[in-house]
Amino acid sequence: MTDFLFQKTNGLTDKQTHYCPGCTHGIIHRLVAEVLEDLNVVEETIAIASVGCSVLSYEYFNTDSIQASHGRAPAVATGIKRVFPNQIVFTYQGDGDLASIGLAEIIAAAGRGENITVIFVNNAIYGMTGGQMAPTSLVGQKTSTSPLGRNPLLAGMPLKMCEIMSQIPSVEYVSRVSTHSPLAIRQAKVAIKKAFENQRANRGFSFVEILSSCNIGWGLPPVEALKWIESRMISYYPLGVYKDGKDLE
Amino acid sequence: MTDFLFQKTNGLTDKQTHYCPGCTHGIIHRLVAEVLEDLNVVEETIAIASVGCSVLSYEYFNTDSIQASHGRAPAVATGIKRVFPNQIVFTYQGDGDLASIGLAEIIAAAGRGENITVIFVNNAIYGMTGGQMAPTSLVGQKTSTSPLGRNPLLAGMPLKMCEIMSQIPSVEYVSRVSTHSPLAIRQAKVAIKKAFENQRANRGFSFVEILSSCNIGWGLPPVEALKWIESRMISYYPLGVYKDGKDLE
Amino acid sequence: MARGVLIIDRNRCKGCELCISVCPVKILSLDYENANIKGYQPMKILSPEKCIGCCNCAVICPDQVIEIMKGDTNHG
Amino acid sequence: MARGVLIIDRNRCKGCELCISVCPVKILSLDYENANIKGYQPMKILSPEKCIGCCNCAVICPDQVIEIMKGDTNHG
Amino acid sequence: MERRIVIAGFGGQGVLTLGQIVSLMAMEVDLNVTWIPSYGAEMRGGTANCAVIISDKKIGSPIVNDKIDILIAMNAPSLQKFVGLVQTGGSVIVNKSIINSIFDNADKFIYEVNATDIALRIGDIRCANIVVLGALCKIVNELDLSLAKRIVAKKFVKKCELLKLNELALFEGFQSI
Amino acid sequence: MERRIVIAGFGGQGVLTLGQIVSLMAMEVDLNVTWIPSYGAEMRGGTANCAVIISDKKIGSPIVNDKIDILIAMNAPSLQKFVGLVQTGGSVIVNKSIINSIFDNADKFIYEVNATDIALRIGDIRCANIVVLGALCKIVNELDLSLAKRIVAKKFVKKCELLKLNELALFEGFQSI
Amino acid sequence: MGKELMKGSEVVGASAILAGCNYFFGYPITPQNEIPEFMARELPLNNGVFVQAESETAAINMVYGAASSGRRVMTSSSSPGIALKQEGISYCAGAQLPCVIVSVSRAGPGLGGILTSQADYNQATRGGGNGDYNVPVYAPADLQELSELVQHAFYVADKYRNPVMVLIDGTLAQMMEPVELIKITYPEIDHMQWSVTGRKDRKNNHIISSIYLVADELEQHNHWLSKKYEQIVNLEEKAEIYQCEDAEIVVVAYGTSSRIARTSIDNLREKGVRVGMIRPISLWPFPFSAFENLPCCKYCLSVELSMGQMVSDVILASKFKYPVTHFGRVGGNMFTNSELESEILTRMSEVATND
Amino acid sequence: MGKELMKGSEVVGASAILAGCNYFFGYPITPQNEIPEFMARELPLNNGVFVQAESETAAINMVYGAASSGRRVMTSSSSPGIALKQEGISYCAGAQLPCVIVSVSRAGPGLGGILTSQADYNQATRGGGNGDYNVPVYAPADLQELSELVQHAFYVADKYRNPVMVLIDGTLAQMMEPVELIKITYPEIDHMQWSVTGRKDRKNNHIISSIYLVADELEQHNHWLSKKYEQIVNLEEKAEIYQCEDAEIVVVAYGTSSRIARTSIDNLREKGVRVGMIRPISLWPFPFSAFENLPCCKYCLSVELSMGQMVSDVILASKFKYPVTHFGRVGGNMFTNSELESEILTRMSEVATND
Ligand SMILES: Cc1ncc(C[n+]2csc(CCOP(=O)(O)OP(=O)(O)O)c2C)c(N)n1
Ligand SMILES: Cc1ncc(C[n+]2csc(CCOP(=O)(O)OP(=O)(O)O)c2C)c(N)n1
Ligand code: SF4
Ligand code: SF4
Ligand code: SF4
Ligand code: SF4
Ligand code: SF4
Ligand code: SF4
Ligand SMILES: [Mg+2]
Ligand SMILES: [Mg+2]
Repeated sequence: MTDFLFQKTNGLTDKQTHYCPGCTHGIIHRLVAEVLEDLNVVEETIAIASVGCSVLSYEYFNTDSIQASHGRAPAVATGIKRVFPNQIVFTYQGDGDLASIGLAEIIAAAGRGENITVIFVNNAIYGMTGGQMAPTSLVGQKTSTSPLGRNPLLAGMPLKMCEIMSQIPSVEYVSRVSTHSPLAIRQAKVAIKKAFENQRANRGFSFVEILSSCNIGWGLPPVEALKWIESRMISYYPLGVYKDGKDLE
Repeated sequence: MTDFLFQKTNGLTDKQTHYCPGCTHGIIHRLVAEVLEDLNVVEETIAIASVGCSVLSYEYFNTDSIQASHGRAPAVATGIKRVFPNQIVFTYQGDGDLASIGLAEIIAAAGRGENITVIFVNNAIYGMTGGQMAPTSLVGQKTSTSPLGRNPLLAGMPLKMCEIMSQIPSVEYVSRVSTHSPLAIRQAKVAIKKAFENQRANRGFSFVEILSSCNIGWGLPPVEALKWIESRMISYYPLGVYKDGKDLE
Repeated sequence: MARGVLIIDRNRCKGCELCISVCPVKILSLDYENANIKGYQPMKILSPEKCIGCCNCAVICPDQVIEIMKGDTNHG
Repeated sequence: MARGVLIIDRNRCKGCELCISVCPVKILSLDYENANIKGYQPMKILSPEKCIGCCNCAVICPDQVIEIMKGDTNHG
Repeated sequence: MERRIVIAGFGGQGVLTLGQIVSLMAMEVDLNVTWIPSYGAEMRGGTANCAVIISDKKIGSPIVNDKIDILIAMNAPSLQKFVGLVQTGGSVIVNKSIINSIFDNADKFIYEVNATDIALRIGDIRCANIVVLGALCKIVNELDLSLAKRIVAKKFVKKCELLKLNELALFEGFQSI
Repeated sequence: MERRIVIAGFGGQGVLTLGQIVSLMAMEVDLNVTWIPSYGAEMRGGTANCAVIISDKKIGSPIVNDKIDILIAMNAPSLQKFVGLVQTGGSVIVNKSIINSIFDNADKFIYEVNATDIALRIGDIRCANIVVLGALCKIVNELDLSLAKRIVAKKFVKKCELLKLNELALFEGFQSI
Repeated sequence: MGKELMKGSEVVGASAILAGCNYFFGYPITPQNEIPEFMARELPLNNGVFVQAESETAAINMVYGAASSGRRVMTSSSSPGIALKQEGISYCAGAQLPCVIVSVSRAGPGLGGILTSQADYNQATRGGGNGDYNVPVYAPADLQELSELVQHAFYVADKYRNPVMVLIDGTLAQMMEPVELIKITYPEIDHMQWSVTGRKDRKNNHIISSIYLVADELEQHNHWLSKKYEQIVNLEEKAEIYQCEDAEIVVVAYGTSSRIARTSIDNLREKGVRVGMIRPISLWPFPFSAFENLPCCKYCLSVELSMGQMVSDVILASKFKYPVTHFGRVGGNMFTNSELESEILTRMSEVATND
Repeated sequence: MGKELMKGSEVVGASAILAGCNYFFGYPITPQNEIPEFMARELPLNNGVFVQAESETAAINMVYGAASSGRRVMTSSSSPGIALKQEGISYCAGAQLPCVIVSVSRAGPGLGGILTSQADYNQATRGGGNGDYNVPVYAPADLQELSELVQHAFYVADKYRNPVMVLIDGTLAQMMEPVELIKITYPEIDHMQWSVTGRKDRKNNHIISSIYLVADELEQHNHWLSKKYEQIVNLEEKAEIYQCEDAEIVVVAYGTSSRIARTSIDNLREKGVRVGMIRPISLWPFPFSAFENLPCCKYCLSVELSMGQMVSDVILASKFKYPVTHFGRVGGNMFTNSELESEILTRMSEVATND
């Protein structure tokens, strides 16, 4: 009998992704799918795809899915979760989606303490629309709408979502992880697992921010892009658990 | 020559307000107006009125004004401030306006570090529409949409805006004050003044949360309502300066 | 004796009693006899001479009803 | 000798080189000679026997190209 | 037959409730009825009013902005505001206790009821609206005092003390004109 | 006179730029011209293509989804995708270096250019598009080699080394068919 | 159950619950606050869910999420709030999600006023979201009909897998009338084939989406939607025709203004004036067929509490066979019967002169 | 300046700057990303301001704020993004703020696809915001005209103190054509009487607002707005009439589809077919007067990249004097000249048979 050291997860369909070569969206998809499989909830999960490069993620997650309008995934998740409180519902959102147009929805859903899991893919750019500045783009980062680099005097300093989310009383769990190395990826999986376990245990709103690369948007080769996460992003977006347990009154 | 110990401010028009008897919106109007007068900027100020009981505040502030759509005052303020960077621009927003429908706009404007002043009137309810639950309504608080009292299992725990705002790197100043007593009101004025001084000195986004009463919405006589602020609100919404000075990278 | 002299814009008053509740010397009351133009029973001052000029009443009044002049402290 | 045996789904590979960059024993490379069905130069393994089965490559691959079986450690 | 009734007063005087009771009474005798509050006023704690239309035909607009048949004015501003819209031959019930305005009453029937005083005397100022209801029963054929009693009883079924007061109020109101 | 040109290839092959150069050339000789990229493809780093129409009349749709006069296929998938839309008597310039597919060419003029090879030989693989431009000048009356030189020079004015390479590429392309 | 004296807003809520709607997502706005308030009170008693959304935008997207389950879901709002829902409604239509949106219109544009208005006819019937889609719109004129149409709206939404709107105005929402709440029985519609529930032991994943990146697929989808809309046009027109057989002048009015109009028609009929009314009950599909048999019609008056929006549908319906003009009051004002009657008489005399 | 080869999106930006627009607020969405990108690059060079808003909703409200200054302000977006702006546009109209909104439509409904489409005709011309308001909508067919109409839009916005929309589709935004950027001179319009600047030494405060709580005041405001709209209808209709003198079949098409149509008409004319075209340049006001002189018209074909939206305006314009039908492709597909020509010939033969 042969044993696998690493095996494809049945949390994903067999469909090949449309992502650019080396895009870490693919890694994050797999991590989420593996967690769903590990927790044995693939068949009770409803994924909420958002608008961004991951708009078609409903073709990859081997679950029932709803494709939400730009920024509103947490509201859509609220809708279906309130109908099926025992199913596992998660949103998968980019930084433009969650930290720009969808700020109200993410904070309000967290405020209500919806028992959902949010996978927040922070790649510091609008990938899908061709590399515009995101709220999370770093100071000095050149994008198609900050051609001279993000100027904090005009566009402010990048938003730190974990720091914000952890200030919301009804939030259960907030963690920031990364995808820049195998070790970071393994740690990311631990956080994602925790976030889904919380939901299964009815502990409430869990939020995992995952630093991710957009080599195309950043204009870097894939391997260089991972280095950019490590050298540039992590210092501004420190990894770690920001919150574990609701604030009680 | 007679001296005044207390004199009406020319920062307000002479128009009588439409507020319910004892509504502290009136006090906050006066404080803002006094500060504008003290700083001698009444004639260079543009007030942004929001949608809430204070929707007509443009009739009371003795300044040019723009009435903004519900929740979008920070975006409107951004628009006019970017045209007139040397004028004083402030928004005057309720908790429904700012902490519910307008969450994205307030956080994004703070994220950009707009050089504006935000007066956030937290009365833990939707006053104008007749007393519905606000994101800031206290746990157990009875409102017309939480007839049995706010249930944190369904509606989450109240949002704490100062705590959230102070996590935004480009924010300069965050303070929470109250209107429940003459002392508190005097302290509130200090915070408001600081918030406008910051703007005048180009220091950036300043945010003052003011605990305010809605005796009608709360179903209490005005004097009791002030006591309710003191006894119930302040313990959940501690007063004080939450941030003074931007986070530098 | 009065350190403060209140000027009351009676018709602006909405009778909310906030001023009354914060006057340290308890010299304010509603005028239960006469409604003002808006139909409210407005605030009135009972013992003007006892005013200590603390301005609490004016500071808390939401409706710009009260202005306060310095009393004739020379005679105090 | 190999602790891990890679099963490579060649036609899924997009040639991003992430796996190559994280293999501690540097046994992975792109196949510069043959493009796969998608037109990418896919990853290939140079010295399968040197694989230590660390799974780094599979863990970082964004495209589910790699599965890894336990090598025949008995013979190791 | 169509009766266009406007009931107006201060916020706390129970004018909306009075309108609803009248509407319920009309329903009991199988008449069509509409009730609508004025919800336009921004001023809180100001005046409140509602319009009730009772008819044996289908009712068109529930809003009464002209041709009032019966005006119930619980305070002076309300009287002022609406009395001009009362049609010739119409009736005005005036809460005499707190209204002493003078108005042109040449072509109308005026009924003065010391509603607030009576209510106070009975023991609860909040009964003033029911006092007026008593009076109304006297001048409107379709609205019968015993019916009023029944409806009021239903409406206040949970508040026993109030119920007895209200019965008294009804009776006193009926007697008062 | 109307020429409907489709230029297609991989993302990095400069097909959009080539289309723009052709458009600029047409402008110089006072022809009407439109250029449009296909922006529908979601797949990044996949194929890219643009359509250029040159005409002495007002140009209708800038989109060329049928009746291609000239197809420039820089890689195999592009050839496959578009060759069926080339009209009878139309021309196909094929980047022979990397295309060896077989296709139905009965009613078309086929020009094979080893564009990538030539570019590599000249010294920069990115010149392959300019090699093809040279060839294009040979088969299109309105597009003159010297004009091409001028426009390419303008377009790459800031990148001197590239400029010289490009001149060479143009020439070699022109000679290649 | 017998008749009860109910407020329009409460009729909306109670009828929705009667129709099996257990999920409501809304946001306060006058003059429809009593709908979410009713739901906040009543739904929990029925094991239902009320969520006060953070905005109208969020509310319609919660509806989108909840409707993906195939259950009956509702939201309500008023003019500017409906404007904020337009993207979400377009999404619901694109993803073919049944749901009911109650629009209580107030006076506009912008913040406008909170009084009654019918100036959101275009907003309701022409969308405002993007793309080719339609939303059936029902406009009751009294509270009994409101109760029926709310239930009907759920049925139509389910039948066609499409959002359906019930359009009333501040007057209908705020007024009380005797209403008998009667549960209407409709054919059962099974949504198991498409609804998102978690895969369970199904083989295929169910996916709710409105994105079609390949033009041919989107075109096919558009044609499929259009076919549904055609079917709705053919089957779902609703109108009341009142006294039109011999009418020389036909008033077209819906909702609150049709109430006033009916009285005026009765009044004028008593005087021998040959006037009638077409009362559109479905605004989309507009009841064009109701105009097919107006043998004596010489003039058509589109009566709306707007500056004239429905009037263009009435002109289309008239096929230019007789003149059509608009009459109305706006800003929260309502025309009186005498205003309307004098307008009708003026138009009547014009027609007579032209004869 | 001479002609330059420019992309539609860049023409939008460059022409706005030429018109004195120094303030742009936008949010990314395909296929109009190149507009904000151009503005982000170019405006700072002109001391102008580019702000990437957090959403389309925020962008239109920034426009509302900036336009309160009386300066020229613009935003742009595409289909679902325009839907999100509807409330804000209604506010701008209500508060009488001049501003320009560029709508680059893509295929819908919902998220739909990113390819070209004209299915946002209703969205543009019927609002979708609340209340009685109108927005002039200009639909250029080539990039030179785009440059002119963008400038014209600012003028019309200023002249009437109203938002104005320029509606193009993905094709026009993405294509390149030779364009000569020519600054058009218009009469100067002074906004000092109402604009918000800080009071300074003025006596009265300037206030921008769309709220009117008293019905009579709002009614008066509505009438004032309507008067403006009437004036616009009377003065601002724009259309090109092409080969219609003797045309038996008239094609009505705007924007991209009119380009295709023109070619087909030329092709058919060569074959002797009497076909012409009305090309609406202003979609609202719809150029009804262009239809007044079609002496030979027996058939009208509304050609759109939608399932049929403009067609109802064309029917209104036809006054039912000849049949009107719709022809189009959707989902991002465009009809070819041969598809259109065969449609025209089919209709032509129908007409002939009926004769
Ligand atoms: C209402 C609306 N606005 C804008 C868009 C265009 N749009 C599509 S994806 C996207 C942003 C994607 O960025 P992000 O969320 O960071 O995801 P990424 O592609 O980087 O993974 C935008 C603005 C849209 N589809 N809908
Ligand atoms: C888009 C939109 N949604 C809803 C409303 C209705 N509305 C008016 S004021 C208000 C909330 C007011 O609450 P808050 O902001 O707390 O102010 P307060 O009245 O308590 O001072 C709402 C929801 C509106 N006018 N516009
Ligand atoms: S554009 Fe960026 S985020 Fe999108 S698929 Fe490519 S690399 Fe990934
Ligand atoms: S409702 Fe509340 S907030 Fe509004 S004016 Fe009255 S007391 Fe103040
Ligand atoms: S100033 Fe002080 S002492 Fe005088 S009346 Fe006011 S509160 Fe009382
Ligand atoms: S606080 Fe002002 S409004 Fe209230 S009672 Fe006193 S004087 Fe009157
Ligand atoms: S498992 Fe480890 S050693 Fe083996 S190929 Fe992969 S990365 Fe290299
Ligand atoms: S990481 Fe995966 S996709 Fe990338 S080269 Fe390696 S095997 Fe191929
Ligand atoms: Mg991103
Ligand atoms: Mg509030």
